[in-house]
Amino acid sequence: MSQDWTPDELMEVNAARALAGARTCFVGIGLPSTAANLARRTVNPGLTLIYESGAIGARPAALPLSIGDGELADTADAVVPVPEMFNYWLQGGRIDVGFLGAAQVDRFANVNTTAVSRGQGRPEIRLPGAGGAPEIAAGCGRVLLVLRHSRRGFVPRLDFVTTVGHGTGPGDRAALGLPGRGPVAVITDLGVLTPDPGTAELTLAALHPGVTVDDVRAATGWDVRIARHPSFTEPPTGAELAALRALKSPREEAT
Amino acid sequence: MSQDWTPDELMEVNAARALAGARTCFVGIGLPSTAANLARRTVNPGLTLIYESGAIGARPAALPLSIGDGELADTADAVVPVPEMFNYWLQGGRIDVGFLGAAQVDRFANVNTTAVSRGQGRPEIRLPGAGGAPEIAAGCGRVLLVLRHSRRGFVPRLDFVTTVGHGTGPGDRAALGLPGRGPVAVITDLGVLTPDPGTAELTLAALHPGVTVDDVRAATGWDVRIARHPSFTEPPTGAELAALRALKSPREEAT
Amino acid sequence: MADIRSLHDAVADLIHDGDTVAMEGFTHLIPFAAAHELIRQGTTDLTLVRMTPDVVYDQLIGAGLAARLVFSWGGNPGVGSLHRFRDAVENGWPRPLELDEHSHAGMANRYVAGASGLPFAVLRGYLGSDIPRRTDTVATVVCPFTGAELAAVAALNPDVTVIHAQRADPAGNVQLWGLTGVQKEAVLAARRVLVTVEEVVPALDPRPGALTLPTWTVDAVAVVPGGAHPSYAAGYSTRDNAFYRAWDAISRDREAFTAWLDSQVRRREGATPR
Amino acid sequence: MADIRSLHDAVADLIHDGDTVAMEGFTHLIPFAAAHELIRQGTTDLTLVRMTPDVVYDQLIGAGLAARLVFSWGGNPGVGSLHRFRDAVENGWPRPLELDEHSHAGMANRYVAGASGLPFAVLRGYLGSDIPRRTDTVATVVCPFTGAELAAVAALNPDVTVIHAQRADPAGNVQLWGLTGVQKEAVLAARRVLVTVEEVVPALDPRPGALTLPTWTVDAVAVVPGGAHPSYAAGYSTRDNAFYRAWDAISRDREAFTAWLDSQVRRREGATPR
Repeated sequence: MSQDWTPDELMEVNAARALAGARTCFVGIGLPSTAANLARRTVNPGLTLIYESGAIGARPAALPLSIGDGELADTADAVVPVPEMFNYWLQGGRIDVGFLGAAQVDRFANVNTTAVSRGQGRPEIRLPGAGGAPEIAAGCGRVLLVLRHSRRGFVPRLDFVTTVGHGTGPGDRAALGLPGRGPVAVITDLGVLTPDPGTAELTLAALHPGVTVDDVRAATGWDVRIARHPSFTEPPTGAELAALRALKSPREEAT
Repeated sequence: MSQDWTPDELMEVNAARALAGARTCFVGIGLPSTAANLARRTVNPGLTLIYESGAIGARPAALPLSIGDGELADTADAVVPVPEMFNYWLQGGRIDVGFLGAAQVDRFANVNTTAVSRGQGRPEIRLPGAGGAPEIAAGCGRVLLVLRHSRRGFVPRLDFVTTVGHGTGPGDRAALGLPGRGPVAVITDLGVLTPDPGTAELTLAALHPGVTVDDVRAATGWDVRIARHPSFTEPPTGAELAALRALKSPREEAT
Repeated sequence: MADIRSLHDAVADLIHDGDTVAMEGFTHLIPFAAAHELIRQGTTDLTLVRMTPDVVYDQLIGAGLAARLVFSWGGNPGVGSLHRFRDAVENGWPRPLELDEHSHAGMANRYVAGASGLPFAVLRGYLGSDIPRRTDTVATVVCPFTGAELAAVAALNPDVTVIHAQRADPAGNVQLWGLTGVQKEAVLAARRVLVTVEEVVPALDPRPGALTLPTWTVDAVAVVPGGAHPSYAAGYSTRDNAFYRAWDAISRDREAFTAWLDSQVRRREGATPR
Repeated sequence: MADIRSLHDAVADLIHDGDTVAMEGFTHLIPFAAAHELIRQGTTDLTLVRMTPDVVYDQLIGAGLAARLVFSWGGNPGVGSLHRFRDAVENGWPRPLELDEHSHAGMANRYVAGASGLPFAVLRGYLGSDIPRRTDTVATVVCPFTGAELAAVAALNPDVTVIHAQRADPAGNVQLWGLTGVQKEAVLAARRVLVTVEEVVPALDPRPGALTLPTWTVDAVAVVPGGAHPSYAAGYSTRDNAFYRAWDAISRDREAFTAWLDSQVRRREGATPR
């Protein structure tokens, strides 16, 4: 069988699959938006997409470039002001899944999207900042993270904790008063990591087809834990790939 | 000249006149609503009426019975949720005049609309309660009170302070952190009382035509202060009376 | 997700003895039909929550279903007293009524806190008023930036919120417009939600001033045309001000009230006493 | 009451050196034309406030007008970095940029507090994050009812808020629809308000999803068709995503940026340098 998919497509398809069974998803822009829109076309047609710009139940025909593209409002069940979105809908505890990207994660799935150190005496590399992430990760029932696997992204220590995943281990979320369960999976272009139920440390649970444990070790900035018997994710189906490519094509044409 | 008006009409016409020059008025139901709607037809056609039900800029053709009659929303510039009304519009300090009724006032224009004592061992007489009044009186630039003059209404001591006027005298509003100027006039069917600039105590400033100082004394439950030279209010004009009666007639027909 | 159900079954399943129930609607869209169903089912010992108890709670209080009332203005708007409310408070008839009394601004912010998943809300309110002396749900907080002292009110999270709306779609999404009061907050603050609607339509086309409650915020929708009467549903009916005026005489007298309750609510067709 | 004025005069009268300026619009309705007028007038030493600085503030920062930025997410949505923002923060070019950095929930609630006449707002936010270590506008408060510790954020009250809206009537009442973001709060929190609109129409007929800002909440309205480009105005234009993508190359290089600024903003017709 020839593998006619890219590593990014493996990541996107598996990210979409992680939304099976969810009712509502708070969608970050970029990879999370791709995954959530793919899920609506494959594993979860009834999924309600919620964008922080105020659109509840958006049904975009093409992938939006920004979280405020007009189509999100035009196709939504309801459009609400941004303060209401954060206070009544997110903080009110009505969203099942928060789907976030990340510049850097650590072994406890904490996230940095603020700034990266270049070392003593040199200015930080500036990242965009928090956006909605700290409260999305706090308030949603559970959190999915999606990012490409690299030592730049999977770091032993974050220069800045923008968004708390599992803090320094089990019990930290409860101690901080974070209501949701926090990150339940980190989906990358190499595989899927999940927090160990006992230690909350990210553990390689599944590899994408063709990926090895050594590939994951090489791309992770700490001595990553590996499940005793990591599984392999199912290869993308033809239907998944077709849906993903159709979803992306109008936007690429518009470029 | 035959006086073809009632005491209530004197009160209503003078209450309307007190709104000359105001831009925005937060309107209580009953007498304040009558006065504010009459003002729009006489001294202040551009007056913006704001009802706590959420209607901003309502232009009812007839007097509404309740502050939530459909016509208020249908004719408004904007309709907002009730929490927004109280938080952004009233507490935000955007309303010039708060126009309130009262069951009981004391000499410092504090208001009771909650409960009246029947004496030791007997249950209180229950009044409707606060409604919007405490925050209307706190947050509007200034406050007008309108009520019929009687010893039941003008009492030496309130059984319950629902809404602060001038507390126990000058400086109390500032000490409590109340941003607006508080009551600037109490308009009754006998005349108009205004707080003394030095003591904040209500002082009879003007009598309606045909009313005497003794009438006011007899209807006030404390030894009411009288201005050195109380003026007389101008008799209602024919236009004022016609507008007032037209305003009231459709509602009375509907009864 | 909201099921579209009969009013009887929805009330029976969602509202139980001892519940804290908010039936909201600021003059407009008051869920009278659902209240009458509560009376027929005899659901009792309720804590009733509403900014303006209005005639709807006068009826529930007079019917003896309420143990406690959380409110901010208890009158018959433009008419006068709520006589059943007064009789319960002043004379304990048909049973004593405990009060938790607030201002409108306080009640609105209590719902906001409840909808927001916060334990309290902050406002410039109650300053100098005697209201805080009679309730344990008002306190003060100090601003950590300016040192200013402000009022804090405890969040309201009803067991059940009931509202009336203009319409729903077959999936149970709900749409309402006109004066929408504090309904969104009362719905989002509640553990369970029942909405009566004028009608179910195939699709909720956008309307000026309309707000939509997604079906996943609602437990049951019951189709009850005219279910807000004598309140009203903008676009469907107008406020029956004559009834509000007539209520003064009906409610002033215990016997007249009881006769009205028996003939107009309890013995109405569809009533199924438990 | 809002006067309908030229953009030049409205900006000159309402926005001054050193002001705290919020130009809001969450992707939609971003007031680019007003920002360009600020660049032409050279109004400087500004504290710029915006949840998402976006390309509009990248331009103002690159033009050297900003001393300080209050924000929560500084990227080019779906494209990448804001290079002028990064160059200012990382290299101090063309001048250093002080930051007051928050989360979206925090910024939204800071505007809410400002609009509500409160000194602070309460939220479940910033828990465990390093963000509070770099700002003095986050603190904690304790719930007086439950003892729970919550985040407090200081109110935002800009000297001037600028928004773009679809339309106004001749009296200066403003109407906007679609994603309305945090605009109402930003307007009501500000001391002065400037609104650019696509057009003035004789009357603002009701529209689904529209909100109205009464003329007495606005100081000046300027008619600037297309004034949100490359952002958009629902019903009038669509987002120019190609420009957002092209901005990456324009802004990556100081010279390319300066050339763009000179040719596309500073030397545009109607420019009146002071």
